[in-house]
Amino acid sequence: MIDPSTLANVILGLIQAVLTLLVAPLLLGITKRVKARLQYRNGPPILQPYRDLAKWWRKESVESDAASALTTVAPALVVAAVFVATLLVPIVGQRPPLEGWGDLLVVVGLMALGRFVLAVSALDAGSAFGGMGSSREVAIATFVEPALLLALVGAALAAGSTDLGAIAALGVASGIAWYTPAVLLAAGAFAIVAVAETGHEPVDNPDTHLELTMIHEGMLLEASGPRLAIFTYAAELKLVLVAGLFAAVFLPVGMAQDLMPLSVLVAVGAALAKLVGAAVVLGVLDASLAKLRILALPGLLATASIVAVIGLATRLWLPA
Amino acid sequence: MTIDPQTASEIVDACAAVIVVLGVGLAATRSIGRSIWLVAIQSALVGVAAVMVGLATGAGHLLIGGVLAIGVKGVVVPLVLGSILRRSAVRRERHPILGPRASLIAAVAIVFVATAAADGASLGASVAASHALPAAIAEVLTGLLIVMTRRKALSLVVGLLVFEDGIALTAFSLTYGMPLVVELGVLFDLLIAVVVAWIYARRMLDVLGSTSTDQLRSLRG
Amino acid sequence: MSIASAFGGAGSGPLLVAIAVVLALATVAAVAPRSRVNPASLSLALSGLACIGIFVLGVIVLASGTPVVASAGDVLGFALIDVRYDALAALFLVALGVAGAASSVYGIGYQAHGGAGADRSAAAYPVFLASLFLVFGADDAFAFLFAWELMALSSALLVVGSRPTADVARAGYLYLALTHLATAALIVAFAILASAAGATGFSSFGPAAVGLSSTTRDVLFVLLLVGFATKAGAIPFHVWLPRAHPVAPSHVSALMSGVMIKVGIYGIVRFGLEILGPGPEWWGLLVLGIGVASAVLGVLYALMEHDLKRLLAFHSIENIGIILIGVGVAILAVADGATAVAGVALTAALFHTLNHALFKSVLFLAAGSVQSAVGSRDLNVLGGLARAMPVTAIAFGVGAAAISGLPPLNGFASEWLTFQSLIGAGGDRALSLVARSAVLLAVGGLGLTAALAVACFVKATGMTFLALPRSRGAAGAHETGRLMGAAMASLAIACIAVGIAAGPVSAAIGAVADGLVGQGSTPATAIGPAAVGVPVVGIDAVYAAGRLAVLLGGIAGLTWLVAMRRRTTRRVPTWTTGIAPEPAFEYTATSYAKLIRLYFGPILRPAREVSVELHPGTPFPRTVRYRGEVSHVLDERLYRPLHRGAVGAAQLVRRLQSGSLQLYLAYSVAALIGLLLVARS
Amino acid sequence: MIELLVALTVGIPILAGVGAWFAEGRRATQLALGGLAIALVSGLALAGLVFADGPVRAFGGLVVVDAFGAYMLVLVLVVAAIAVAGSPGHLAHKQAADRLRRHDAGRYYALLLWFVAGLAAVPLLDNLGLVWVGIEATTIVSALLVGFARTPDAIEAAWKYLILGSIGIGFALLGTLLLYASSVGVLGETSDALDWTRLTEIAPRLDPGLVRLAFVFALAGYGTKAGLAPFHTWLPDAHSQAPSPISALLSGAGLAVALYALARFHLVTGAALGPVFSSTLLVAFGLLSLAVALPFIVAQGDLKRLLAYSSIEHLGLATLALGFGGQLALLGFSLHLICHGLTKATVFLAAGRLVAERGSRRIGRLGGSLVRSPADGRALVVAALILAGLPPSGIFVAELAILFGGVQAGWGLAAAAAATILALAVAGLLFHVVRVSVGPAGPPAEPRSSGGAWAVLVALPLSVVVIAGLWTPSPVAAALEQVTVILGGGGG
Repeated sequence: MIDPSTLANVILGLIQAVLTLLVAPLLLGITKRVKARLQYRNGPPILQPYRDLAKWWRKESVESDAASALTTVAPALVVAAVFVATLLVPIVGQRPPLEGWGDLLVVVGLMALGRFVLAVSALDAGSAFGGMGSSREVAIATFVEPALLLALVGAALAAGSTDLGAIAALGVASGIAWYTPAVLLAAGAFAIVAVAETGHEPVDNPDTHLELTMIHEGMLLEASGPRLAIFTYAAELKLVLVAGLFAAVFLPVGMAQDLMPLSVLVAVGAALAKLVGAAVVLGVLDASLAKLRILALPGLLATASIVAVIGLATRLWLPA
Repeated sequence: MTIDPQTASEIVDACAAVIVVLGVGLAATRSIGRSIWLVAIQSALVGVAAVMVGLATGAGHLLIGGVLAIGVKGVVVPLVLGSILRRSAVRRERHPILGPRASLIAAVAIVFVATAAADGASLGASVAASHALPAAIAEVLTGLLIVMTRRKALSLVVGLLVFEDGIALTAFSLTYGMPLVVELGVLFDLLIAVVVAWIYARRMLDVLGSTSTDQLRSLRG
Repeated sequence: MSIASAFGGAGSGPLLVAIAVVLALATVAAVAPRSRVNPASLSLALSGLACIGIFVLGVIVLASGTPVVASAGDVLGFALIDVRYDALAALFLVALGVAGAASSVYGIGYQAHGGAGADRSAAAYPVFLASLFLVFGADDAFAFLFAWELMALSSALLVVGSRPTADVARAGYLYLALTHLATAALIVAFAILASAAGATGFSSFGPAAVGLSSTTRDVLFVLLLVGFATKAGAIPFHVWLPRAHPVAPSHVSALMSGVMIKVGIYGIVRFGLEILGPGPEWWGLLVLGIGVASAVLGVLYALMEHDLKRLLAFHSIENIGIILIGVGVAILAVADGATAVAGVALTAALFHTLNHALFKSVLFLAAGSVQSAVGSRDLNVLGGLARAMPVTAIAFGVGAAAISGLPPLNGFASEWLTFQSLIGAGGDRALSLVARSAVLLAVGGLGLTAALAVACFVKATGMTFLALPRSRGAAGAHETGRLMGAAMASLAIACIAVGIAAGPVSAAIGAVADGLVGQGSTPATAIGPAAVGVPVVGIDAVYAAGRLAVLLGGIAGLTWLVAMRRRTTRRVPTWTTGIAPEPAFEYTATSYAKLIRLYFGPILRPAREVSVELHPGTPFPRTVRYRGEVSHVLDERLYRPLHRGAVGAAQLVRRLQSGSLQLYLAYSVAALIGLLLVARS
Repeated sequence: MIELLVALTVGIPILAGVGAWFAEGRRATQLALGGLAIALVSGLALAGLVFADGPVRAFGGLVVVDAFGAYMLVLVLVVAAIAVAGSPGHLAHKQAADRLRRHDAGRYYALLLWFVAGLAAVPLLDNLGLVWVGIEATTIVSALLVGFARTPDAIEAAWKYLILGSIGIGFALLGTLLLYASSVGVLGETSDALDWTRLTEIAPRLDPGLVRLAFVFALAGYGTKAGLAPFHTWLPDAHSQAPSPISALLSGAGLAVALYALARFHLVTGAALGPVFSSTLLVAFGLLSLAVALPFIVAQGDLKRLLAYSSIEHLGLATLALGFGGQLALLGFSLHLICHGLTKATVFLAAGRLVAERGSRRIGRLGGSLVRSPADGRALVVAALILAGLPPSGIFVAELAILFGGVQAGWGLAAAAAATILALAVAGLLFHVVRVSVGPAGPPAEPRSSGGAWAVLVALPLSVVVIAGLWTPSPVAAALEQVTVILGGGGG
């Protein structure tokens, strides 16, 4: 007989896993739909991403004859890294499905793993676009990662723990008091880098295949069939991850602690609401913002780091 | 004959006085030949002083040392130097680094400095500090002055000799001379030194064509 | 003292003797006349054997917890060999053993493959190993300096080799000269400690150091830091490193980068932390600053390199920086009595030291294979080697992932601990606000470093092993020798294994670290399923490397099976807008780093010149030449002017020897007058 | 017995020299080698006796040899052996280049032997006046040797050496006089009033003022001979222009002997005034020499001058050690002086051969020597690494001992400065050595037979120095102990 809290955690974890896996393409659809509407277009149906994935999945796989075995395994590695990362973030339940397997630093590390594999495999075919996308991805990441860490560390200090479950729990417990200046500034910083991390305007344009502008799509240019499907799915899953991470740390509301049907329902609803909200916001951004020149990005992203640092400073230097 | 120490030191003082005058002359003159004979006389006087003191105190080693000094420094050395002088074309210190008047003034100044220094010198009561000490110091300094301000090899040797005379005189003024072995050794070394100088002066004439030390500036850094 | 009498009590005495004998034999073998068996190979094989012995010794000491003591050799009453291998030393012995064994095995194949070091200069290799072995255990100032200088000399000889080109000779010279300057600082520091202690034994230094005035202690700390940071290649004392490491034979580069520069870390921990004990906060802040600067600048300069081994050399600077961050936090925390944090920080530092020894060795060895297969280290003429040299490629890939700090490999584990220590210190009220702010800023710096490292190794891996070969040499390359492959593979596996076993490993290291910082018996740091927590101000996160690795592998494998098995895969030329693909279309190492070069322009101050040559009478270019280079601030703003100034001053002083006899006399007389005045007064 | 040994050690070289003067070619060589062999054996025997059963007196107190003297004797004779053994090769090359007159070989050996005799005599004498005579004699003889080549440069060097040396040595004579005066004040005009044995006994009763002056003059005088800055100006010229074996002897033994005389004055002064006065001056001038030598080493274009300045540096270090005092530093001093002698003598021989083969002493034109003339190139590199104080070598241990001892004796700052200067000097020295050994190759070398004899001649001293850095046999250790005891003022 295993103790109920563990059981609850396992079940909530399963629910979260299924939910995230199912909902990921939907978010992309929503984003695109919102963007289209704001541009007075009809836009694709919300479920289009599912159809795309299915279509690609059925196609044969076409690889470059210059490519090595890496090309074949890369997609699997990327999606695995991202998915495992989501399992370390409490989205439905208040404790992460894989509680005790890793903290926010591990989440960041897994994101880096995914980025590494993707960027390397983009060089495999020897296409100029792959190199371009890859180099841009890693260059931008050099500004994203510090900001991300600083923002999360701000929250971690507030909670006295880097464990996302603990952070979320403290957030829930302290209610409105959670939103100290430090945490608010950290949230701001995180929001900025989240856009970059998920590849939306003003950093990247998910719809373009114009070599001058594309970043993420550039890396996928040589991918086709099931590999393209997996890469795209990984990208969609990453949006869930980032949104979930943001929600867990800076918007910890409505998460379930037990298996009471009501609380589970509330939790699922809340989770969905947060994710969809994120998708909508991104859509709005896509529609309303122009893409920044790639040389102007450091300005934006460095701002995030600075905001985060100010957050830390307020935590240290302001009388608590 | 015997002379009491009092007189002995008077004799030494007398010689010292003459030696100082000669030193000033040496500093002033530009003729190398003259300077050679001046230094010869000077050296001889040091020897004479030694002999006198030797007679006075009955210290045999002073007699021997003095006689040898007269022989070596007063006779042999001048002859050796003279032989080079005869070979070399230039027999005057043409462009000394310090002109004759200037060196004259310097020499005189040296005498006063020496006197002052000797008075100030804390040589302790142990020594019967005679008046020869200022003269000795003056000669040492004059020797250095000559070596530092002349260009001709011979003049440098002359300066060296004056320097040596100064030291010898110091020996008398502090302690009536040094143990005989040392005296002899010093004399012997001095003699060889002059001979070697003679050898090199000849080589300079053979290889470089003159004894002017101005060509001797190729080794630098 | 005779060798026989040296091992009273110590159980591992025979092992020590065996190691010494084998190394001696290896040295002799190298200079032995060429017989049926190649002397260099024999020497290397023996060296490898000795390294295994060293590894075993280290493990024994760690397991038993009782130090191994020995001493031999006697000059004027000073023991030249006077070693005491305690737990701290044992950690470094383990690193030395693994890296040394692999490098030796690799070396056999390497020099058989026509690589360098196939001549008498190979005799320096066992000596180098021996000096490393001695320096980690030295328990006496003389013995330490003896081993230390021997290490410098032998490694310099290995760098220079027997038939050096002018550049190689210059690199070796610069290395030897700088490390010798650093030694001067150490000599003075040791002398001060020795005169305070009245003995040259390190055991007596600790008590003596306590009694010294705070000013003296500060001076000592700075002297020691300068001395050891130079050996470690930390910025701003790094100039020799990127020059010396690339030109050495690769198995030597591996040892230098993997182990030798760690002697600097060892020294800072041993003397700055253990012997000097708690000091003012600024000691720690200084080390922390050096660490951050080395980490960020090191990786930035590495990104700008397209010489594979130079790139790796700059990464050594980066990793030394990461290690120093840990050490700095430890010193800082000890200064404020926060021993728990200090324990974590020091564990992180020592753990990363071990990890770096592993992955930097494998990277250098792989680079060596690439060089001997292609005949060049220039990323811009490599490429497409993955299919020709799979073992090398995979080994390099693992090393790259590890050094980029990616889970679940060993690099991530130690960087994770470093982050934990930073956050812990940042939240610890025992530290001053300034210290906490600095520590938290360091989080950003470390994050930046990690991201840049990812960028750099994506570049290095991709440019070397992927896409189309960029030169005939790269096209004709093929895998190099079994031995070399085995050496690389074993190191790569070690990287994975240590990464997965991060829990127990870090627990073991943690015990040592806690002993050094005076933290209680309970290991302050244990990561992995076993322990429920890192008691750093309540950060109870747990990183279950093993389970994560399994899960990752499982999901990835599953996806791969489902997606790729029994699929028809069509292989076609890469789509290059319709024309036949050429290597010329690919991104080069230079172009790949361009965006970062521009982003970090203020630091790198890149200079580029493009010269276009037109076909006569037409607007069409015949050739376009591009030259781009970044300027190394410290080299140009600090060292070059310093060197110029020094030589210029020397030239001026030489004028004093003007050749004028009269002037010379004037010097003498002036000096004499001065003396007389002294005597009179 | 003692008388005989002394007579052999000093007399045989003189006689052999006389013989060589009139001999020619091979006979002269044989005379030189034979004479020196005898001197070496008897000298070592004498030293052995002294180390075994304490100081010895001979010739009615004219000769007194204590451990320090014996140590110096050994140093002189061993270095002399290297120099003489290296001479035939040198002369042979001159012969080949036909720059040798009929009697030159004989004259060369004669002067060389007399030079050796003078150097060997100095540490045996009790009377400081005679010590002075001996050193002055060596000055004059070596002056003839320095100018042996008869080139303009050689003549210039010799001339400067002669003049500056005589003036300097004159100062030393004044110093001796003043000391004599002070002791006469105590003992009266006795013949032993200048014996350092007596002087150390009666030191406390000497007139301090006179002793101070005496030491100052001795420092200037013997400092000139020992190449202490700023009295060193003759040294680089003489050591670089002299025939290489002579350079070896001058650098290896000549300087050391002058330092010996200075050390005797230092001991008397210390006994009279307490250690502070003379020690401070020695430390000051040792440091000054180090500091002055540095820039000339860093920016040097001439190989032999480079080595000469390195000698100044090392003698400065030795003087520093003498000034530091204290068991450890003095132990370092005694080890350092002889190791430096051996190494410097060898490296001068190697450099001489290199210069002869490549026809230039310019470092810029000697490049690639490791390839062009491997034997000498290798010897140069190894010796340079030893001189740089890298282990394993006696110099490494000695330098550590000196620096540690300095700090221990309370000279922390001086030791720190010395350590820094030494390291910088190493950087300079190695820079030039790298250029010579593997730098851009200069004009091709005339291949020259480097026979087994040459290999031994180089390998033997260097390996001795290397071993000295790994292990000191107990008798050697004991001998050095005795030397340090004497230098520590523990007994004369």
